[in-house]
Amino acid sequence: MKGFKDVIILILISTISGFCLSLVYAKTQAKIEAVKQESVRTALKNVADFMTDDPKKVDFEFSETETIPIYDVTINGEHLGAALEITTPEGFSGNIVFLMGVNQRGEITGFQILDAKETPGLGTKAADKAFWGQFVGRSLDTMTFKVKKDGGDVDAITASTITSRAVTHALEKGLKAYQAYRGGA
Amino acid sequence: MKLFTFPRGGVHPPDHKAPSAHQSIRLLPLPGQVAIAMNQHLGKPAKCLVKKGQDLTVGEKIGEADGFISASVHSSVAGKVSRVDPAMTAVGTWADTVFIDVDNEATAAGYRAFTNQTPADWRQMDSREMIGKIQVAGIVGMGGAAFPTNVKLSPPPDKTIDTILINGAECEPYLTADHQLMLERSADLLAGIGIMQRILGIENTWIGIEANKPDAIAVLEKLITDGNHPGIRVAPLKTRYPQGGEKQLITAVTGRVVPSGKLPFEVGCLVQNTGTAIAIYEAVCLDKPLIDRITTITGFVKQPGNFRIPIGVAFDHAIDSGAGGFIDAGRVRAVINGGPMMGKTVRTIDIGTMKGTSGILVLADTDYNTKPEGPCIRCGRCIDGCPMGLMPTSLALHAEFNKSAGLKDVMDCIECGTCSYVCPTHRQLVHWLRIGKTIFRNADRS
Amino acid sequence: MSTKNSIGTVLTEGLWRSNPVLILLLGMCPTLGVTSSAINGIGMGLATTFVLIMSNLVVSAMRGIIPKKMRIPCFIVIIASFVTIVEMLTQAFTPALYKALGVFIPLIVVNCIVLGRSEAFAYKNSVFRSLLDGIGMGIGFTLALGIMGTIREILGNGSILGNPLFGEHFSPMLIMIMPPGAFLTLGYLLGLANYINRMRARKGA
Amino acid sequence: MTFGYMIMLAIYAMLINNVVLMQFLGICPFLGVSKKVGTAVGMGAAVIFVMTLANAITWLIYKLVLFPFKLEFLTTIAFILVIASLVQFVEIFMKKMMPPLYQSLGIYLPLITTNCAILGAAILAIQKDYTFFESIIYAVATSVGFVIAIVLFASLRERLEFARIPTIFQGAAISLITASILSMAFMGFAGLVKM
Amino acid sequence: MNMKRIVIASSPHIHSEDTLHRVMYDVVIALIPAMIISTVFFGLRVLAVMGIAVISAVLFEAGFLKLAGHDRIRSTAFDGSAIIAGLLLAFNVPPTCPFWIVIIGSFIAIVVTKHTFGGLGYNLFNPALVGRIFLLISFPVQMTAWTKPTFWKADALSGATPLGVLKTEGLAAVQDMFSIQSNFIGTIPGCLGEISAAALLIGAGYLLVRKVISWHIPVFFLGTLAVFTGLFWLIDSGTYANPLFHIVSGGAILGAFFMATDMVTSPLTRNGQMIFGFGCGLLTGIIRLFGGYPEGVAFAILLMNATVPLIDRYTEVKKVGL
Repeated sequence: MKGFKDVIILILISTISGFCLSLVYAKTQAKIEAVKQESVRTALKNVADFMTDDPKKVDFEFSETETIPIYDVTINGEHLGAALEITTPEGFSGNIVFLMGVNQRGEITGFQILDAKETPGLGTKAADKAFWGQFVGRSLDTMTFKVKKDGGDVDAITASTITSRAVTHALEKGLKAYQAYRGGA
Repeated sequence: MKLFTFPRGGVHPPDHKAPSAHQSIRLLPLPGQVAIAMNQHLGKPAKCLVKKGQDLTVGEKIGEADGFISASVHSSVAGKVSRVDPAMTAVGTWADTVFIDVDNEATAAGYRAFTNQTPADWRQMDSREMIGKIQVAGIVGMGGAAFPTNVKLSPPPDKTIDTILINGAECEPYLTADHQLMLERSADLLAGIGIMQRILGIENTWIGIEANKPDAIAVLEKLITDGNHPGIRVAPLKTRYPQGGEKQLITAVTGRVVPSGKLPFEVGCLVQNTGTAIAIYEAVCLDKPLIDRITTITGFVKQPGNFRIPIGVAFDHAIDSGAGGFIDAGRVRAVINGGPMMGKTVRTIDIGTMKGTSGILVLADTDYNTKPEGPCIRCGRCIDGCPMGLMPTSLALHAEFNKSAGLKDVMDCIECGTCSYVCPTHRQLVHWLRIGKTIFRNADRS
Repeated sequence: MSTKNSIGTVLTEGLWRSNPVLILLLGMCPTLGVTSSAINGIGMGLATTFVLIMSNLVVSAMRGIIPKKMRIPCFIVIIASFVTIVEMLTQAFTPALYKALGVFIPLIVVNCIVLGRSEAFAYKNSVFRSLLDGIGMGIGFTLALGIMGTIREILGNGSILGNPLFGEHFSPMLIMIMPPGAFLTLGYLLGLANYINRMRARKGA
Repeated sequence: MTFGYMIMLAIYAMLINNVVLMQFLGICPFLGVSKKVGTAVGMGAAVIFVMTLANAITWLIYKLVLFPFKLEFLTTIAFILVIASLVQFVEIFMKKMMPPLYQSLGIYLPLITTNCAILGAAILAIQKDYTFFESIIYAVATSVGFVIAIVLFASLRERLEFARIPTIFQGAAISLITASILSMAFMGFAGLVKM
Repeated sequence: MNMKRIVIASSPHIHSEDTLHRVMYDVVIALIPAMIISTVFFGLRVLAVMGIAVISAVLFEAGFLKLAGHDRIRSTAFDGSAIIAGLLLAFNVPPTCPFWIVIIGSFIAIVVTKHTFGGLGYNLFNPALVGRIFLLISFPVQMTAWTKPTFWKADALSGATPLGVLKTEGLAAVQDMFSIQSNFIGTIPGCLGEISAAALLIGAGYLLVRKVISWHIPVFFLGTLAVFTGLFWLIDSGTYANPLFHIVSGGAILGAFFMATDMVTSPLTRNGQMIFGFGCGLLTGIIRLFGGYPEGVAFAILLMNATVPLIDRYTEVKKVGL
C-alpha cells in the first residue's frame, strides 16, 4: 500500500497548491483586469485627446467580412469623434493592428500600434511619430493616401515601402469606415 | 588504335621518362659488400640459413621460405658472410640482413655460368615441376609489391583462372626498366608467358603496354605473329596513371571488376609483371634464382639509365658506379626506392636494393614538393582522381581524427598516390589513409 | 558537487563556479529568448529566482514527506504552482514585462535549473542551505541573463536599460536583438567563460 | 478553414517561425541530442509524436475543463502534469504494444518531459486561440520544424567533429554560433507567409 | 653527401601544379571584369569599398592567426582566401555602403564565420554571404540604399534595384524602368559586384576554362531558377517576370558562379553538387517570388550550405568493386 500512500501525498500536494493558487488568483484577478482596462484607456487617450473614460464601444460592420471596433465619444449628445481599432493584413510579415483617433471633422488625431510583427528597425518605425505625425490633422479631403512613389502625399519609411503602404491604406480605410459609421449614425 | 583504359579516376603526370628511355641495360660494377635482407617479399620473412664467416657461391640459398606466403632468398654474389644483423631495409622495415664481402672473380664466374648454359625446354616439363622451380628460385612480383609468385600461380582449387595479364604498363613516371626489358628480352618474356600458360593450362593472355611505348608494342606484336605463341595478344593502354595497378589493368583489358577486398583470381585473372615473367623463364629454364633485377636509375643523376643490379647492392654504389653519381649532392632532397608515385624514400643511401626495387629515383630540391600540409578545402579533386572510387578526403579526416567508424572503405585503397598528387593544399592523403588502415585493423581486431 | 560545502560556498557557487547558464549550460531557452534587452533579461532572471527560492524552500521543508518514487511529479506540482503565482503577479504589477516575456514565464516550469536544484540540492539539504542555494543560483542566472541582455541591447539597440547611449545617427546592429544575435552572443559568451576558466585553471595550477 | 490556410499555417510554424531557431524553444535537446544524425532523427520522431498528442489533449482539457470552469489560472500546472503523465503513458504503451518503436524512440521519451517546446507549443496554441484542428496542424508543423532544425544541426555538428575549432569554442559555444548562422539563413523565409 | 637534407616522406613524391594559391588567385582574376565595370559605373568610391573590405579581411585573418598562436601567419593570411572573402563581401554591398559597415562585415566573415570554426577548410558557411546577411539584417537602411550608375560621377541619384522594384511596384514598373539588356550590361542600381551579368560571365568562363569550378552547381542553380520562375511566368506573365530577367537580375550570376561554387561550403561529389545547385535555384526562386526579401540568392546559398553535410552523406561516390 506504499504506492497508494505516495499517490495520496501527491494529490494532497496538488490540492494544497491548487488552493493556494486560487487564493492568489482571487487577489490578483481584479488588479489584472484593471491593468488591462487601464492600458486600453491609455492607448485610447493617446490617439484621441477628446477621449473620455468610458467611450461607447461599437462593433461596426464595415463590410460583409470586416468588423471594426469603434470607440465612440459622445458627450451630452454631441459627437466629438472616435477611436478605431484597425487591422491590416498588408504588413511585411503579417497583420498590423493599430488604434487611430478621428475627430468629428474626419481628421486623424493620433495613431498607436497595438500589435505588429514588422522588421525591427524598419517596419517598426511606423510606430515613430516621425512617420505617423504626417497624418495628424489630415482627412480624406486634404490628403491623398498613397506613398509618394505611388503618386500620393505620404513620405514612406526608408527601406520599408511595404509597411508604409500598409499603414497608409489602412488609415484611409479607417477614415472611410468612420465616414460610413457617421453616415449610418 | 583502340586504347584500353580503366573506367574512373587517374591522372597523367609529366612522365620524365626520356632521360633513361632506350638506354640499353648495363651491368653494374660489383661493390665490395652487399646487404641482403630476409624480407624481400610480402608475407613472413625468410629464415636465415647462414652464419658469420661462411663462404657463399652465387645463387646459394641463404634464407628459407617460412610459411605459405614467404619466399626463399639467395646470395646474389660469391664471397664471405661478414655478419648477420637486423638492419633497416629500403622499404623502412627491419629484418635480419646478411652482409656479404664480395669475391669479384667468383661472382663474375657464377653469373657467366647461368648465362652460358643451354636453356632447358620448358615445353617438356609438367606444371608441378615448373612451380617447384619457381618456388625454389624465390621469385616474387617485381612490380613493387613483391608477392611470392608461386603462390599466385597456385590458385585455390575452387577458382579457375582463364586470363593471364602481363603488366607492361609501367605507368610510374621516370621508370623505364620494364620498357627496356620488353625491347631487349622480348623472347624471354614470351617464354616466361608460355611457362605460365602451361602451368595454368590456359592460353588467353594479354600484354598490357601503355601507348607511350609504341616500339615495345610493335616489337612484341611482330614476335607474336612470327612465332608460335598461341593466345597471346598485346593490349595497348591509354597513358594514364595508375594504368598498371592490378585492379585497373584487369578492368581496362577484360572489363571485369575485382570485388572489394578480393584478389584477381576471383574474376579469373592472373596479373604478372614483365620482369617477373622473365624471372620465371630464368628460374625454369636456367635454374637461376632471383638474384638480380633490372632497375632504372634516374632523376638528379649524371647518367640516367637501366641497370642489371644484383640484389643487395647499396643504393649509393648503384648511383655512383652506374649512373655517374649525383649531379649536385648538396641539392639532393630525396632518394626513392621505386617510382615517384608509390616508391618510398630511403633513410640512408647505403642501404641495399631489394627484389622489388624497380627504380632508384633521385629528386633534387627543385623537383621535390616540400610545401607544408594545408587543410582540406573540399575541392573534390581527390575524389575525381581516385581510381578505386573512394573518398580520400573523408577517409583521411577520419584517420586524422582517429575515428574508426567511417574507415571501412580505407582497406580498398591501393595507395596509388593520385589523391595526394592532385591535392591543391598538399595534403598527405596516402599517408593518412595508411594510418587509417592501421586504425581500422586495430578497431576491427578489438 | 559536494553538499558538504560551507555556507558561504553554497551561496557563491552559483555565481561563477556552477553558474547555471555559463558553466552548467542549463536554462538556455529563456537565456536566448528574453534577453533582447537588459531589463527583460533581469526581469526574467528575478522571476526565475523567485520560483527557484520558493520551490527550494518548500521542497526542502517537505523533503521528509515527499515519497522518493513520486518526487519528480511532486516537484513539478510545487514548481508549477510558484510559476503560476509569478505569472499572475507579473501580469498584475508589471504588465509590460509580462508582455515582453510572454510564453517564457510559464516555461519556467520546464527550466532545468529549477527542477535540477530541487532534485540535486533541496531534496537533500536543510531549509536554510536550500534558501542560500536558491539565492545563489538565482543571482547567477539573473547575472548571466543581465549580461546577455545588456550586450544585446547595447549592440542591437544602442541603449542600456532603455536609455540611448549614442547619438541619433548611430545605427545599431539590429540583428543582435533578433534570434541570430541571441545565439551569437551566448556562443561567444560561453567561449569567453571557457577562456576565463582556462586562465583561472592555469593560474591555479 | 481552407486548405490554403492550413498550408500557410504549416509553413509558418515550420520555417518562418521555427520553434528552435526563431522562438528558442527546445534548445536543450537541440544542443544535447544532436551529436549524431541518427539520434537527432530519433529525438525528432519522438517529439513529433508527443507534441501532436500533447497539443490535442491539452486543447481538449483547456476548452472542456479549465475554460468553462474558470480555472484558466491552473493552465500551467495542468498542462505540465498532462504532458508528464502522457510521456509516462506513451512509454508504457509503446513498450507493451510497439516494442520495435520503443527500442528506437524509448530512450528519448524521458528527455521530452523537460523539452520546453512541448509545453510551449501547447500554451501558444491556447494563447493564439486556435481551433482543435488548427492546434493539431500547428503541433505537427512545429515539431516538423524542430526535426528540420535538429537534423540539419546534427549533420553540421558531425562535420564539425573534423574541424580544428579553437579550444575555447569547442562544445556548446560553437554549436550556438552555428545555430546563429543557421537562424540567419532561416530569416530568408521571412514574409513567405503572413500570419 | 650531406645526409641531413634528405627527406623522409610518404609517397607520392611529386605533385601537380595545382596549388591553393593558384586556385584562389584564379578566382581573384575572374572577379576583375566585374570590378572594372563596377568602378566605371559607380565611380572610384567602389575601389575604396573593395580595398577596405580586402584589407580589413586580411588584417582580421592575420590578427586572429596571431591570437591563436599560428605559425606561418603571412603565408596563410595571403593564401588568397581572405582576399576573396573580402572582395566577395564588397561585391555584396551597395556602392554607397559606409566603410565602417564594410569593416563589420569583414569581421563577421573572417572571424565569426571562418576562424571560430577553425579557419580555411573548416567553415560550414560561406564567409562573405554570412557577412552580407548579417549586414543586411543589421543595417537594412544602409544596405538597401541603392544608387543609379552614373559613370564616374561621385554624387549619384538614388534608385531601386530591378528585383526591389519587382517586389514593391510590380512587373509593369520593372518593364518600364529596366530592360534585359541593361541588366545584362549592368547599367542598373544594385550591389557593386552583381550589376553586370556580362562581366561576371567573362570571369565565370575563365574559371571554367581553368577548371577551378565545374559546371554542375552553376548550371543546376540557374537552370532550376529559370524553370521555377518560367513556370510561374507561363501561368501568369502579367504578374511574374520572365526567367531570363530572373537570371540576369540581382545576385544570381554572382551567386551561382562565385559563391555557391565555394568548394569548402559545397558538396564534395558531382551528384551532390547537382542537388546543391538545384536547391539553391529553388530556394532563390521561392524567396524572390513569395518571400519578403526581393532577393533570395544569399539566403538560398546559406540555407543550402547548411544541408551540405546531409547531401554529402547521401551522395558518396560508388566504390569500385562493390
